[in-house]
Amino acid sequence: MGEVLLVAAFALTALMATAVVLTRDPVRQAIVLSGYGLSLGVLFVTLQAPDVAMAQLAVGTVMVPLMVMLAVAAIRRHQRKDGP
Amino acid sequence: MIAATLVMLAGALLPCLLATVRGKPVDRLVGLVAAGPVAALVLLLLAAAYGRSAYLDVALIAALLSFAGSLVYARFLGRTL
Amino acid sequence: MLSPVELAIAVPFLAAMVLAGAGRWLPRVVVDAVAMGATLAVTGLLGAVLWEAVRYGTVVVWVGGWRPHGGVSTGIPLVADPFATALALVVAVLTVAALLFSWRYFTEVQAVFHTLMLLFLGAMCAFALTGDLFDAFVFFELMSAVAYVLTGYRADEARSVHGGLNFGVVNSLAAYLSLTGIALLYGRTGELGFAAVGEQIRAAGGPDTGVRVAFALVCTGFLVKAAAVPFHFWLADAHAVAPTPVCVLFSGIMVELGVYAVARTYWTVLGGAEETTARALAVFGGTTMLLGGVMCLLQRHIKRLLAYSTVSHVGLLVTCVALARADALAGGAFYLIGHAGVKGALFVGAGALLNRFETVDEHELRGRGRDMRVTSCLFLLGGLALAGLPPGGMWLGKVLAEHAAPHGWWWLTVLGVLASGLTGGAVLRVWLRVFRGAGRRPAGQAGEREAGETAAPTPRVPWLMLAPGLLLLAGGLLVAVLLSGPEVLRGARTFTTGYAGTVLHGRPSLAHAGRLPELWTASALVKGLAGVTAALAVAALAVWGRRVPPAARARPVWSALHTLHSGHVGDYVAWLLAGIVLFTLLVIV
Amino acid sequence: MNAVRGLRLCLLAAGSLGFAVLFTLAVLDLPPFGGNFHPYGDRAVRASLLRGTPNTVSSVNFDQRSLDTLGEELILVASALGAVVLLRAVRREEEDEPARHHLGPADVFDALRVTGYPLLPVTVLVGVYIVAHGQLSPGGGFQGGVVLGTALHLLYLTGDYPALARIRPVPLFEVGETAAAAVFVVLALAFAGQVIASNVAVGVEVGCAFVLVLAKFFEQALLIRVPA
Amino acid sequence: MAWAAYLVAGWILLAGIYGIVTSRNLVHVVVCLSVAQSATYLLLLSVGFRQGATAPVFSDIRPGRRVVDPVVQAMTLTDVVVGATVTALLLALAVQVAKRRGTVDPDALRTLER
Repeated sequence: MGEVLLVAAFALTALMATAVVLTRDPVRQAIVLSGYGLSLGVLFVTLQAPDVAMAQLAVGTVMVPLMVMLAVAAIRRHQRKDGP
Repeated sequence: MIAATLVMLAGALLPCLLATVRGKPVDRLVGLVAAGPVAALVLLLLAAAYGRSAYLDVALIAALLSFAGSLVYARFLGRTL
Repeated sequence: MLSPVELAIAVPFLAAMVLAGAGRWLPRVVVDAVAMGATLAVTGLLGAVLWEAVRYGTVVVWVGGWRPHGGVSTGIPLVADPFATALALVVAVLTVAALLFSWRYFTEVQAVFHTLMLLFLGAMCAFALTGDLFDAFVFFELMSAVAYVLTGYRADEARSVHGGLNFGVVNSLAAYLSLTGIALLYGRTGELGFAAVGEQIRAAGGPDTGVRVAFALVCTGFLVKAAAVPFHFWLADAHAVAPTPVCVLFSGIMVELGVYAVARTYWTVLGGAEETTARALAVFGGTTMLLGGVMCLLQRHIKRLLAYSTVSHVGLLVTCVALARADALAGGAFYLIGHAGVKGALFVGAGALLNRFETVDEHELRGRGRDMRVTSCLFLLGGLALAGLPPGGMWLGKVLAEHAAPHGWWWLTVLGVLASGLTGGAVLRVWLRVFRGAGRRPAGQAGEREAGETAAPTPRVPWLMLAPGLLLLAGGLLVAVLLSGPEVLRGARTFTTGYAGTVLHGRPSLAHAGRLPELWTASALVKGLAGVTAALAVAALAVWGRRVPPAARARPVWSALHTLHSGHVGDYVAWLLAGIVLFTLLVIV
Repeated sequence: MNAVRGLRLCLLAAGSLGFAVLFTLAVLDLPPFGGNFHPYGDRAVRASLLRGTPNTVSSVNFDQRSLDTLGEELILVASALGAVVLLRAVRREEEDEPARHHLGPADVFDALRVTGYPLLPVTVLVGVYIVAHGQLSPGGGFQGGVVLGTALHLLYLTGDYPALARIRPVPLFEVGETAAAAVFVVLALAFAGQVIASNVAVGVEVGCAFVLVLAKFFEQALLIRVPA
Repeated sequence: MAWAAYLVAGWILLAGIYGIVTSRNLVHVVVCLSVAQSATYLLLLSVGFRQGATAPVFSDIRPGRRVVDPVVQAMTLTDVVVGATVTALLLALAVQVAKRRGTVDPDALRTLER
């Protein structure tokens, strides 16, 4: 049973990682990235690494998304109006 | 207990996360907002399944911070920063 | 009580923290003094450690006192063998020169520049001295993170931040690939120390395919730092835009530390002298020598030109590692130190031009440097030294490498002359155009203006800026005379033998000194003069030889080369991946 | 342009294929997943229990391999400095006063504010707990430090930027960050084994560093503008 | 199938690299780089995993229980921090590229060579 859980957690993580890469718009990608962070947290606990899971959740839920969104906001302010 | 965790993982967390990978940003955000507490619940069940009360801290962090995390997007998708 | 080795790491970091915390309230002169004081202290400490290592053998310090029992430990060793310590000392000396150059002139944001330089110094020393694979990764990342910031330091210049971003993405990815290799090695051996991993692999009967792939992954991470072709794309983008004192460190030692790490991993993990690995390193080293030289000659942006010349010279260092012999490594050491001095001096010269004229475009500057006698001297002597003028360290290093090469390696001599001719020729061409006003003004659009690094252009270049250049140049030209050849050879032998025994079992490490081949022979001098002659010919052809038929016919090749160096981060990463596969294939098949 | 893109994709395809094969080869030579061969890990557990640190991960991080953690903390310092250098207002850019941006509570739903403000002290408490218990239970200076840094930004997320800017004097955080890092340099090299003290130093450092980095991002996103 | 866990790490690494190479947005590049890095977390923790063992935290269990490798966990922890900081630095550089060049599309950025 424990192995099934591991397989499920690995599969979920691989799926979400692929989804993050394939999402091209930064705003949408950031949301998927947050989801990926959650799935990594769950996987790390199933791999018996609560310390790492906690670090991943702490960084991945607020810090990195906030940085990405602030960067996107800053870039929008400066991008050329006629730009692509 | 592990079976219950598995059910939560496949039956609740997976759909929530799937919701984050499609649609407009707001639709995705709904999935993420739901996924936070579900992930905390999964972590809670895992702590029980492995019989380790030490793992509960992880669930605590997930529950606490995932709310703040969804606020990030709520702010940015709203009218102003 | 901390040992001198630990102090050499602690001092720059503590000084950096003082400047980072209190920098906004300290007057500029205090900031300069603290940074310089800390760097001089590190130089002194490392000098003492080097003396001890050369005299009594490798100094091994286990951080936190986690000494090994029965050949195993849970801690991290700092291994100060003569080579590692000498490299750290080169870092410290170059940092002194860089700080002198920027003394009171470099425009400032608080004390951030000095803090970053000190962090850079500490990170490179720790990287050179550590005896642990994962610790090497951590300090590699610290060194890289500081380097990205220093590259983008002039954040108001588009080229700076663009170059910094390319540098950051490529190097970070390389570090993660290295870490992947480290994880694979850990899975195989269950150990992280260089020595412990090597012992496990030897105990298991030598490396198999899995270990070789892991080794290749670790090495490609370091080869990206070393800018071996095709991992070299980031280097010119970063060097062309980084502030001058930073370039001195980048070209002089950071890139070379990548080669050092490859050599360290090669000897400790695989035991050195693997035929397949030697072939892989030789292929990459040779290609790097040639392409770097060609790209160097094609540039008109002087800092970019110097950056590509570094690529070419690193190729020879990689080839020295491929030769896998102590005398070749001794040659590599001479070459590295000679190059560090000469290239540092040339970047100082380029910085002097930039601060006076606000451009380093060769065509823009044509004839404008006539009254800059010292800078002119730097470029002339620097160009000749790059081409291998005896008794420079680069001449000696190349002679030793060629002497150590076995029969099938005739190409090394050919490439050696070519690389000398192209890189030295390019610098001599700059000297002719900028300082002698030679040749006609070539057609083509005007170069881009750049902001100088001083608050206002400096009509007379101050002595404090040029002095470090002169000292470095003198050092680079006199290495062969200043350093004792037998001791360098002894260092090389210590590097290649007995590492695990010294680190894990406390066995003495001192190899016997041995003798270098006779240097002042006619053939060695002829080799040096051949490089110089080639450089002079290339420079003369480039300036006066209009419409040389072969050059005109090859124009599509040049423009294709320019297109390849596109500044597109996706291209760079694609090349990185392909290069890794090629290198790994060469290592395992 | 298209030729270049084609070349790029070809390289990528060839590289990916080759890498997949080589990586699989390497992986097949590893011991199978979940195996029992962990000599270093076993030694680390024994050493940690001998030193009386129940959380062996903390013991490895702050005692046995403290040099790694030292490098990691300095990377954080470097990135905070990097944010200062890279995201400063340069030349003709102007920086607004934070107070001018009254993008205040009016734009956040009341429900969010009612839930968010009470969360602030709770989060601070949890952060302190995670730092303080780092040597006993999962967690430690890094995790707790990030939680503390996050707590501060709840003020912005549920309220307004001026409120955040008021309780975040940048020089003070700089001093706190570098002092904590300096303390950790000394602890890691000279007094390895002080796991509790190391946790506190790292906690302060990480919290301050993340606040500083985000402060610079906020300035770029909200305050700095290029006059037309 | 005992090696599948490692292969997942390889897949994620390649996915991240694919994202970087084909990206049209520098922010996307940086996020893909962090995905590629997360492959190293997976690989490290998988290498240190031990069947039927629990976390090496002896607060609520007795010494003597089978535990997984703490060294890889410490390494991964360091790696997570490094990843977050590198992401911050590269995002800062991307913001400045957008300001100086007016675009974040790598295809539209001019070459640095001349």
